[in-house]
Amino acid sequence: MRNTYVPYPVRIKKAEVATEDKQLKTFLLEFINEQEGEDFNYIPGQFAELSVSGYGEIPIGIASSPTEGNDLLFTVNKVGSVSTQLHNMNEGDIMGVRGPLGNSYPLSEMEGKNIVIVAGGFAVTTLRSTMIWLLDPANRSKYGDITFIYGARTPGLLLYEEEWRQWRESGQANVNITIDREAEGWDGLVGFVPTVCEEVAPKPDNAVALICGPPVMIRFTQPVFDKLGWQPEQIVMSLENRMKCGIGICGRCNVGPEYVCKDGPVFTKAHLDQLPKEY
Amino acid sequence: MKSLLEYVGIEPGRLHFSWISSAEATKFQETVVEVTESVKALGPAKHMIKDIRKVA
Amino acid sequence: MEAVAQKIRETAAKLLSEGKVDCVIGYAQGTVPMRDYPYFAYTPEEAQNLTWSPFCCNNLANFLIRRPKGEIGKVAIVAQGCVSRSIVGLIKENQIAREDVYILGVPSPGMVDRRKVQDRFPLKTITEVTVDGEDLVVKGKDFEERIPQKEVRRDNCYTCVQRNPVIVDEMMGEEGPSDWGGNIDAVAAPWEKLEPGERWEAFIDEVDSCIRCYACRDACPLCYCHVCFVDEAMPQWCGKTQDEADVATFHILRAFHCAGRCTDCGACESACPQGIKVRRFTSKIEKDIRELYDYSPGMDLEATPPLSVYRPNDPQEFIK
Amino acid sequence: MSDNSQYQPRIAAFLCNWCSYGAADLAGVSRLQYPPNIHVIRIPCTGRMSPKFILQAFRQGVDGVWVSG
Amino acid sequence: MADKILAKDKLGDFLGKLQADYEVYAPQEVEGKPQWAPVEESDKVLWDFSNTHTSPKDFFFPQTEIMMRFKNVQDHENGMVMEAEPPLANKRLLFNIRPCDAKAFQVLDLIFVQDEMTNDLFWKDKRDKTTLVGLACSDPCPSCFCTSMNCGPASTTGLDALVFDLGDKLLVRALTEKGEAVAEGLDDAAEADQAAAEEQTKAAEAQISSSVGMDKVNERSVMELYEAGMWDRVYENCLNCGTCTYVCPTCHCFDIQDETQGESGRRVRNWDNCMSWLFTMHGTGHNPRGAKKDRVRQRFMHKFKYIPVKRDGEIGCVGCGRCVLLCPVNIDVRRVVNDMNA
Repeated sequence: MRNTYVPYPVRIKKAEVATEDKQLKTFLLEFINEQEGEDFNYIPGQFAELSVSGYGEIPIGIASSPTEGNDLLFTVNKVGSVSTQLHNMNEGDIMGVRGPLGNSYPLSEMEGKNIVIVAGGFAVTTLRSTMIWLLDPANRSKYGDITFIYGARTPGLLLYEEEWRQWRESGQANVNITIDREAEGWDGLVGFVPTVCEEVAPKPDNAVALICGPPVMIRFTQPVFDKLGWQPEQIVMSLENRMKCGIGICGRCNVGPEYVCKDGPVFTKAHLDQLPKEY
Repeated sequence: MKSLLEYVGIEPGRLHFSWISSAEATKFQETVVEVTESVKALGPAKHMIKDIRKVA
Repeated sequence: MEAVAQKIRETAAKLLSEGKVDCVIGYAQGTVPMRDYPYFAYTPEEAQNLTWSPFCCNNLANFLIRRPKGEIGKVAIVAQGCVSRSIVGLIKENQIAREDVYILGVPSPGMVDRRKVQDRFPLKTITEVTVDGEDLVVKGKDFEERIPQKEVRRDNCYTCVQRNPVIVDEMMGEEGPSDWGGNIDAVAAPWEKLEPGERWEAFIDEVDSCIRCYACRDACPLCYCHVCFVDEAMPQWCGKTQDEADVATFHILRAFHCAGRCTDCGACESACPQGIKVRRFTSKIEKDIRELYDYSPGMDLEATPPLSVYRPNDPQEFIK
Repeated sequence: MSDNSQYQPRIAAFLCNWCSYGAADLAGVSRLQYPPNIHVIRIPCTGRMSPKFILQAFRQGVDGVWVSG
Repeated sequence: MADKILAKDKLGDFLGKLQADYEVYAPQEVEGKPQWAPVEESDKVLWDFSNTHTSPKDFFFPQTEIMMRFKNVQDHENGMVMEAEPPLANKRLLFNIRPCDAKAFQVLDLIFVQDEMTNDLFWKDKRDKTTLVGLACSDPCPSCFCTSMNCGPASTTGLDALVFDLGDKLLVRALTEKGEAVAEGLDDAAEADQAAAEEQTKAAEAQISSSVGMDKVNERSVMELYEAGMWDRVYENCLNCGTCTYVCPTCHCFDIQDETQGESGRRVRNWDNCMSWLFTMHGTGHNPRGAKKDRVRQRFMHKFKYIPVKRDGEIGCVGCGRCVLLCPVNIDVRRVVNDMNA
């Protein structure tokens, strides 16, 4: 039986700085043993532990979609010792990946419904995964209208620009990208995510909203959705807490009885209302 | 610090303090010799080393 | 003893009902023998739970600092000699303001080391211990015995040089003789007697049962750093494993951080679940401080701590 | 380390930028010979020195520590 | 399964035989305290003790456990080597383990081994290779409250065999196949001996003086308990040290750290505890359980509400009473649970 604490070896295929403040870097990882890549079955919303030998592991949401092949995409914020070391690594370097971990967005329950995706800052990662998955020809027809709302502080901090431009052009989704303040060369929306949500005003009928972003954004987006008549059951959020084991044992990421790493990270708003606010 | 380390059993000759002005190149050289000799006389350190090869 | 407890209750109730303080920190009787615990009384009724006994082994000064600012206004605190010295230390380190603390002074009777009592009845379960004058009455399932308190006091209480509080707002009993007559310098730093070659072994032998629970640190009124060096991750000074080097680093550095500040209250030793003699490290440092600088922490609000001031005649024999 | 005369200790030397580090520099310029066992760590001032540094050096396996202001 | 009998003076032979197949450990007097140690002489094995000073959980979940070793090797096809630590070499037998401690392992089994992903092989390997022979409690101490925690002085959960101390002889009750293997070759017990064992258990149960109520804790919702006013007082004198968690047989939180030396390194896990401020600290500086109150509440809620909710009513406490005795500030779990239940 496989020891789930031992990571799969992967090679950094591509590593590029993703934002102008150089805080975010996007890594494309390829499995060294092809079979392991085949067996790494994940669903958008799940995360993995990126393992840098000698430094430790960090839980990061998977930004790629299983529809894109076996390579995994991660966008990592430089915060602690592991992520700093990861930022120092180059293409061709070897590291480890452990996963896939956690639950996922309820993609099958969402079938037949309209979907609203709200993302703020670099929390967009697992939602990128979701968008790619939804827009895949094999899946697109199963879902209704797709609205994508994404905001960052400045244009230079927006991730995956090429992709959301393409989603917009393809007309398969209603794509709304916003920045906090006016900036030179930006002709798109300006304003905070909650304000844009108010303007776009997604209808709650037969719909599901996936919201992921910094706590401030969530705090102000919540009332907007309430006002538009959304029920807590329709709102799905993704949490993050400090994690170590990633498999529901080590005891630090729990929010009440639920372990964010195993029972989460995805919870409905209705569920979260029943839990302590320990996140 | 020196006193405490000696108290728990680190040999006195392993830790040295000195004052050398930037003009005292000779004193520097002499002190290096002295420190090195002192540590050499003690042999390799046995305590306080974190050896990860050991099975915990 | 009971008279002191009664006085504490009365004074606490008075202070609380007059609104002079918001809270009285004292001790209440514990649920297991020989373990009276820190208790916070907010109302005159709660003040009736306060007690005073030879089982009050925690240093209450600890609770003056480890709480978010503003959560609590003015407090009264029950303080014997060592606790008052810790309070002096905290005032000097600007952790608390003198006017925010109302000190209910008590002469220390010398606290009982419950491990010494337990050691008299190896593997037996003690169900009840009561104080009867100078004796303890120890009861278990099939035994009952009297032990003179003076045989089972904590080590630091034998050599206490300051049983009466240094600073006080109101005394809760007659001041007693100031010290127990033990000579701290004779027993401090026991390993100095060992050959240098034997010391490391003695040291490791002492700490090898350490479970790194940090009770010694957390029970100590000096260890108030927001991020302790053992918790620092970038860089990591002290590994988190049970390796000899990691455990040794913790104990050496913790002792070192208390240099010139430790009042020898013994809270660390009383807190340790494994019975490690933590004072073997701190007593060495404090002995050095006494010898080098002729200074004992917490005795005087005006004195300058030796390690925070430079004097041209500071000892420097260790520097070449 | 079979032969003790062959034994070369490793010594971490914490040198003050303004004093001993300068002296080391001068020693080099003056072509003074000294043993190569010391590994110099320049610190901005001996006031930066911390007992943590000494313990960390020992933990990482040095045989001696030398602090010089 | 039939009860067997073993004369106490034959214990040496009995344990000697077992030592051929197992590493045998039992509580013995170490530094004046009952503690676990390898059995060298059978007459050192303790019979009259309340419980070991610390819990035997480190047999399965050592305080420091190496998980894997790694080495960066350029010529290896993977560019580096990552190797999990090898499994246990020998079978082990814990003799005279108290039923409460054994019950704790059964609770931990539910957490360490859940499904394909949550499958802690380090834990499982040690569990599989260890046989637990329990010693029924004949003289519970005043801090025990096992009978309130789905456990008891002669509880058999988690054990492979249970021994009753009947003075000059021992009644050995095999409970599993592993236990049968241990009891093999012993004579059958007489009915009178069985009756004596029953008698002893009843007497022990009656002797347990503390009980705590769980009925209202079970009824109340997570949020109702979480928001209860009692937490405002429980945490006051807590030092936030880790004593209670490290002596607890069911506390199982850990931390994972990498350590390196040159090119090679190891990944180790160490016990960690929810009392630590660092435990839940995010990289961003946000801390979901930043206040002492949150952390103290977490420990009790986890044991008495979160685990029961998730694990079909199993309680994350076995009532061994160690934390009651060792807490430096006497935060008595019995009092806390009774407050939760009030």
